[in-house]
Amino acid sequence: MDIQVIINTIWVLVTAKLVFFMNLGFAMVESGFTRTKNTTNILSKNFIVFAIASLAYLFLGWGLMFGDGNGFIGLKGLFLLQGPDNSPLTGNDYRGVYSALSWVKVPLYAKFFFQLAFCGTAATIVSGAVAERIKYLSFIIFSFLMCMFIYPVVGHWVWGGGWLAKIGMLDFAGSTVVHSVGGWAALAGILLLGPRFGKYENGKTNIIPGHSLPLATIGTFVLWFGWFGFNPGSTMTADPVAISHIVVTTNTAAATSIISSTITSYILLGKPDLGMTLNGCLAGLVAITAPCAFVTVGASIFIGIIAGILVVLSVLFFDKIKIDDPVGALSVHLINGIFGTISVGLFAKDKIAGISTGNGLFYGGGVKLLKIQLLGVVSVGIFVFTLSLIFWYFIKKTIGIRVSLREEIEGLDIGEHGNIAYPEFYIKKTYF
Amino acid sequence: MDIQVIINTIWVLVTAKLVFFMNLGFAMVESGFTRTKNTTNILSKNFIVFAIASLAYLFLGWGLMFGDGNGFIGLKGLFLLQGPDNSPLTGNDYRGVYSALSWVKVPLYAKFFFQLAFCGTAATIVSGAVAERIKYLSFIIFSFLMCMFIYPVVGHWVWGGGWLAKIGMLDFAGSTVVHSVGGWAALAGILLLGPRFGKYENGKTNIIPGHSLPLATIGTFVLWFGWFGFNPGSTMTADPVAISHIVVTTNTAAATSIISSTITSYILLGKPDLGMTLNGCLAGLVAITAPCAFVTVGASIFIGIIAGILVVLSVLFFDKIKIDDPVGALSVHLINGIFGTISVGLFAKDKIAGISTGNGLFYGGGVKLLKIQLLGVVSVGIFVFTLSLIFWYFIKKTIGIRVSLREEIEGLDIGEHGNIAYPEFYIKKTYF
Amino acid sequence: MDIQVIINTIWVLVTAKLVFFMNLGFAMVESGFTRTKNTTNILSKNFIVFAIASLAYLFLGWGLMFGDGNGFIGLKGLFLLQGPDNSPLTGNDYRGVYSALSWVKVPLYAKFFFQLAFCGTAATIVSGAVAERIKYLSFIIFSFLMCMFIYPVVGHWVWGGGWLAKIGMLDFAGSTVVHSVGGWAALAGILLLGPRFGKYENGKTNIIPGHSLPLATIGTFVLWFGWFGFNPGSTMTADPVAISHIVVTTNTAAATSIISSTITSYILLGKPDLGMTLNGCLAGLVAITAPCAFVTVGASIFIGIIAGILVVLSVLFFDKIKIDDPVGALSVHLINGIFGTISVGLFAKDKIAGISTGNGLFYGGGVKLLKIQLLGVVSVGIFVFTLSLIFWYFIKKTIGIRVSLREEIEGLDIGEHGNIAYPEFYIKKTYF
Amino acid sequence: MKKIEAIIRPEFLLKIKKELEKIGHFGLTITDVEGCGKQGGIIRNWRGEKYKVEFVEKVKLEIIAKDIDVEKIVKIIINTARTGEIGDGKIFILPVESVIRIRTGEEGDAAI
Amino acid sequence: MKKIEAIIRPEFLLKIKKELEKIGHFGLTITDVEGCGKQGGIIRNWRGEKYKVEFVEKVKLEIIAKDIDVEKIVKIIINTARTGEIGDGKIFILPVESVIRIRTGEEGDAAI
Amino acid sequence: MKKIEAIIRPEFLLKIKKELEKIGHFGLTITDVEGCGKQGGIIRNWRGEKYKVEFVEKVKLEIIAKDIDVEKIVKIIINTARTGEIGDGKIFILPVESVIRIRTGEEGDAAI
Ligand SMILES: Nc1ncnc2c1ncn2[C@@H]1O[C@H](COP(=O)(O)OP(=O)(O)O)[C@@H](O)[C@H]1O
Ligand SMILES: Nc1ncnc2c1ncn2[C@@H]1O[C@H](COP(=O)(O)OP(=O)(O)O)[C@@H](O)[C@H]1O
Ligand SMILES: Nc1ncnc2c1ncn2[C@@H]1O[C@H](COP(=O)(O)OP(=O)(O)O)[C@@H](O)[C@H]1O
Repeated sequence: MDIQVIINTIWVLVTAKLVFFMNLGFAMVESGFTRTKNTTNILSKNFIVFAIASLAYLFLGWGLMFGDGNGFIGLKGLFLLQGPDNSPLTGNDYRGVYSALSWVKVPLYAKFFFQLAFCGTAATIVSGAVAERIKYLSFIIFSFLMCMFIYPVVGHWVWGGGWLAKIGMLDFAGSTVVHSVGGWAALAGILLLGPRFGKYENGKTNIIPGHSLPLATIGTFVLWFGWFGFNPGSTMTADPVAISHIVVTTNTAAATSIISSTITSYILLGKPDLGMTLNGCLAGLVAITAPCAFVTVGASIFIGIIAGILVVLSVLFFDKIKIDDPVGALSVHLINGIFGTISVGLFAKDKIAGISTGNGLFYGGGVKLLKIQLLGVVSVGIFVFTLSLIFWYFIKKTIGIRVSLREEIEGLDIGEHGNIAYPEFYIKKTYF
Repeated sequence: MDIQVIINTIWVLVTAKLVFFMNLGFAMVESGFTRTKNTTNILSKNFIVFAIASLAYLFLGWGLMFGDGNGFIGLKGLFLLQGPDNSPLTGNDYRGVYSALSWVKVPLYAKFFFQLAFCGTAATIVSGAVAERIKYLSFIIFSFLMCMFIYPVVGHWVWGGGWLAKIGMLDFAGSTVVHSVGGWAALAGILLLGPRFGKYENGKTNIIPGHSLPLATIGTFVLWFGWFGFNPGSTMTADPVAISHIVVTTNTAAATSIISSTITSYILLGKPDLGMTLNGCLAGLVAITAPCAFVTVGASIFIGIIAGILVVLSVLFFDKIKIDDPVGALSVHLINGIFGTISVGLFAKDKIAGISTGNGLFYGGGVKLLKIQLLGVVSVGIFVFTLSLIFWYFIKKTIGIRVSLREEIEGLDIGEHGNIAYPEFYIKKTYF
Repeated sequence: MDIQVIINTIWVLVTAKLVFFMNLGFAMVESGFTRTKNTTNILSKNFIVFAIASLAYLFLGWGLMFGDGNGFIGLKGLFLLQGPDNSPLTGNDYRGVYSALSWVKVPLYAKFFFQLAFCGTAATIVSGAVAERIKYLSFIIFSFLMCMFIYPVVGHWVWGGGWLAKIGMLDFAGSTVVHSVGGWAALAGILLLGPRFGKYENGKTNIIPGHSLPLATIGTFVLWFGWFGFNPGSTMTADPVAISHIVVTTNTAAATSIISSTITSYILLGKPDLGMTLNGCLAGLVAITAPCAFVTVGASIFIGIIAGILVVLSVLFFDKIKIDDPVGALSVHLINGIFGTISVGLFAKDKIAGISTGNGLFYGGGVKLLKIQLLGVVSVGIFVFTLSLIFWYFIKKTIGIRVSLREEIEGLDIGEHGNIAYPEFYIKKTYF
Repeated sequence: MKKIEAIIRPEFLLKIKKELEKIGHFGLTITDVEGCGKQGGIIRNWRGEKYKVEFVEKVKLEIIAKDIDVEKIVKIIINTARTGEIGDGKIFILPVESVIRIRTGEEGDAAI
Repeated sequence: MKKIEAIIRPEFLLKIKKELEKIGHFGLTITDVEGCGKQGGIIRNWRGEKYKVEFVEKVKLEIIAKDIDVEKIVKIIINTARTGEIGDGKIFILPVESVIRIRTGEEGDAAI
Repeated sequence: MKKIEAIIRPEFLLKIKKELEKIGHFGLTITDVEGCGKQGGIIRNWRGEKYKVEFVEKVKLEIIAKDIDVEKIVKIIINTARTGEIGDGKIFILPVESVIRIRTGEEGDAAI
């Protein structure tokens, strides 16, 4: 068999496994940043969500996203990857209905598994934002709908040969497709759910600290590690120059964002705050996700710095407007997903890692690319936010989305699962 | 050097590393599912067991398993891989005494490390089942014997060119060779050890919850991740179509098993139980281990569903017959190892991922393959269970296998190690 | 593109990612081995240190280490990898200023990221040794200086074509370059910091146990896993025979060291001590790091055994001379880094994995190699220890290196970060 | 002086504290305890099976008060911590012989 | 009414509870405590060295009882919690002035 | 016999224990408690924002002592645990009616 196919397949599968592993990262960050009384519930959500994504994406999501169709959705080979497809053949030899990925020299199932891992990520982002008050079943249903419809449709627009791809929107590894989509869906959920009991009382904000910084740190390291699959893997081809470049831009943006978020929190609080350092790392990674293959290492330094500042201010802002996001998912994934996508329009340098993109604003390319990126951000935002609102609303009106107040006070672990996470430890009682 | 050798070696080593990493997964699942007072002990067992396996398998295990010999054991190149072997040469060029793996185009040490990682897995399965009452030293001795004799002999039968291989038994990545072997050895140990103090009292079963669901969740995610080495790595060749296929069947079975075990526990308890969701994931993975390369993705959906139901019922069943398995190892590894092996006989579809197997019962192949699989299950079961009983009995009669009652009540951490796992935390006292 | 370049790049990047992942391992070992009241601080240090390393090594470290220059430092292409370099071209085709790595067939950024991961490891070693009393900012500054100057200079000597490389010193993956360098820098820090409050009182040593053995075990497994990137990755070339060999020597030394440290602690304490088993594993890994590609698997057995004994005695020794190293970093990284480097001179067997080294003392090569290794150990020791002392002293005299006694008693988490790691758990008060 | 010991449901602690502050009483000490009484244990699940936890988590409030304040404080606790369902807890009043403030050495009512 | 405070070994708690139930007494409150006394501390290991933990884990049982029940309860505790080895613990009896059930407001013996 | 209850700063516990040993008193029981009083709560940070923890961690020392030892013990506690800053804690003295050693059944002063 073609040696390039073998090598690509190894690369795609190994990086997909790293992206899969990010599920552990999300589970730990989100449980570390919330309270013991809801730990079992959060672990349950973040564990089951990849199973849900696997089935939803297998049954229909993949087809909607990569099936040949119009500019808005895939229409062929919709169910269970059943469309004809003779991958790993490519180019003129390709015969099949998933032509948007026909350039990728790997077997169909390798493409599928890689893309599935990304779909799972988008869904798991929602979990943290709606934590500590959402019904388990309602979350499961929303995740299913999201992986089956919302994510694939946007994915089709940008990566599946849809209208945004056609006008030239660039989102290398998914600042928009994965992270902003997760963020918009989460925002819609938060708005319909309302804040946690006790969070905003008589105009005062009660801070609710998370229960375990070691878990949150494990999670963030695992995510950082996983991002070395997420970004360079998105080449879907073992192109040595591109993947080496992407690894370095990715890591550099994470590094500068860690520093800038730490300094920002230091200035605001008088002390460097680990929670913000961790969120800062993720912010930098989200921001560099779209531009990682299109910008220089020098530019990645600046993208990281801005991401780290943005995430701190954004956390404070959401609290000020009483949008209760227990883990900072909106600040990390939505705000920095948007910023990352826009930053392509600012920092893109043509062919920097071999891919022709045209130059961004700061490299003399004018505002052309920037405008396209902005159009992508806005249209994806409107679509995802609206559709998510509809789905959440539908769930709210049928089975409900929020647990009872009594259950919320006692903890969702008991109410939803009849279980507690640490049955042998003495836990301080919380009063809200 | 032959480019295929290079690529294969990378594939084999990378997947072997993932399998190695499963040791962390087992350590976390098993300590999460047991009590704080025994945490140091369980961590110690699960940590040292890979060192024990490394030495036992190096000294003799590998030779017994892959050395040329008769249908029952290897006889050549027994000790320390000292047999002549000119890997990575293969086929007619191969000169050496490990001809069962002479088709694998990688250097000898790569073959060894990959197989060692599997041997270590079989041994670590036992640790959880005998937890919270076994003497540390006795566990070490049994593990040594298991990795040196029990596992390699069965391995020889199925993967080393032995009699089961010859009659055509199919066990792609080890539902039987690894998981059932671990399960049978554990069952023998449990029977000689008896249940934990206080578990079954006056005809009543006292439930003993584990101390940390976050640890158990970390462990299960790590195992799931590791399984993406375990199953596709068992090709030992970077065959793009096969490995892509295996990754997807593996993940799909895990996903459906997660859902079916969660629904089953929901029906039984009125609430979805995270412990069962986690066990369900492992059950699906164990079940798909034998058939992963031989069945369609569609079939993997059903294999997973059945595995998830089986594991819940099996946990309840073992408790009913007073077989005390603290972590559910028998239900996961033994029962689903058996089911997975049998499922090959039911669901196999010839050449689905390139390997010629004949069809299983449901694909019109009749009961031929099914009978062979059953014969494999039964003969391995009898052999491993009997030999394990003998080894356990021998240890019991010499140094003893169970700690004193006082030590069990106080916790093995103090008794066996003079250590406690969480010295700064307040821990609720348990009364048995 | 040259297929070998593609394969090498995958190998180098995948192993570099594993080395990166070791940051999680260090964070967990070090926080598990220290007290809850300092957990946030240790996590913060071990998290931010890779960001610091990324920037320091990018700005100048890489250039000093691999830039063409004299025997002592690199002088060309110093800043931001800006030197001309046409990697992945090699040999006569190579044009550039980083000729020490011109034999490596991968793009420049792949070389950089791999080497960065090693630099980060050296820095993170210091964190544990100075834990529970150092100021956060002072640690950050020292780490920055270390990654920018100390590590790169030694790296230049041994791996960057400097004077030790020229006289034939062999340090395959960095027992000296990474581990001893970290160890010496840590020792200098400890001496200027002094022991933790309460550790040595009226001639008595108060033992201060770590707060979580599960975290320490997670960490050690992750490190062991990461070492399968660290050692075989240091080929920087996907050479099947070499990497397979290295994986097995690495694992075997870890295994025997685990056993020997466990037995030693058993003899000394009457019980096998998990903390020592974990440290033993790391000791074996550090010791085999220099010789992994130069010795037989048989020799790795002995190297591991010695490492395991050394680490136990060394921990006791440092406590006896009142050098307070909370996590045993000196015993693991410094002592076994030295031993590993020397063991090359003892056990090297020419061309065992394809690399020509000459034989060590035990293989009839006389003391020639041994002397060179000793010279390397001593000169690196003097250089790193002295320069580190100067840096630490400079920091001490300006912003100070130690927190106030009150802060130390209350915990650095509150004092340095205004945060605690486990806000919902009841924690036993410590009295020093 | 009396010692008032109240075993209450944890979720009412903060409310009681605020009510006490309103009448000018600030000093109190709390301990995490577990209790049993009329209220049976709690049923939980574990890997497919149900089990009962015999003891229910409560908070013990200890307040040293001047004799004349006791009644007021008791009333506040009763009013704030009552749900009317089994498990609301109890209040015990014990005699105290003397009280000393460590910081100043003050004794008696002045030290409360 | 009296308050019986018993410091016992944790492993006997459940047995005592069951014995008390047999004589019809259900109400009790437990606290995790640590103690020292004749029983020295415990020796533990840590990375190659031994150290002594000064305090031993115990459970404190608090039972408010009618005067006539005190003797019976004390007897049960002594009989159930005695091993004869150092560290079995102690029982203290304190006077109680009044008891109130929060749920109903009942006072005195009726509230126990 | 009296029961001495002292609420102190955790860091002084070991020192007090050693001082008590010097005068020959070995028995004591400690409990982790949280308190509030004159000392306000503690300010902490969490992901970019500050918040106040209402209760401060303290240790409760319980010592049953013979009447004649009470004064000595109180003095030791005061001298060892005083920093002079708000939050040093308090000592309460309660009457005890009887003490029993579980191991031997001894009662009264002999059981202390
Ligand atoms: N006799 C007693 N002695 C000590 N504590 C008691 C006693 N009776 C009740 N308690 C405490 O009060 C709590 C509530 O009592 P319970 O009988 O369950 O409900 P209620 O107070 O509503 O009748 C118990 O959990 C226990 O902690
Ligand atoms: N004078 C005392 N005041 C308070 N608690 C005490 C006193 N004496 C003993 N205790 C408690 O009783 C426990 C057991 O006492 P100890 O002297 O060790 O054994 P024994 O009761 O068998 O003589 C101690 O751990 C401590 O908690
Ligand atoms: N009236 C009281 N009842 C019970 N505990 C009290 C009372 N007053 C103070 N305390 C305890 O003593 C501790 C210290 O009291 P505080 O008023 O803060 O300082 P100080 O004792 O120096 O005046 C409190 O945290 C609380 O645990």
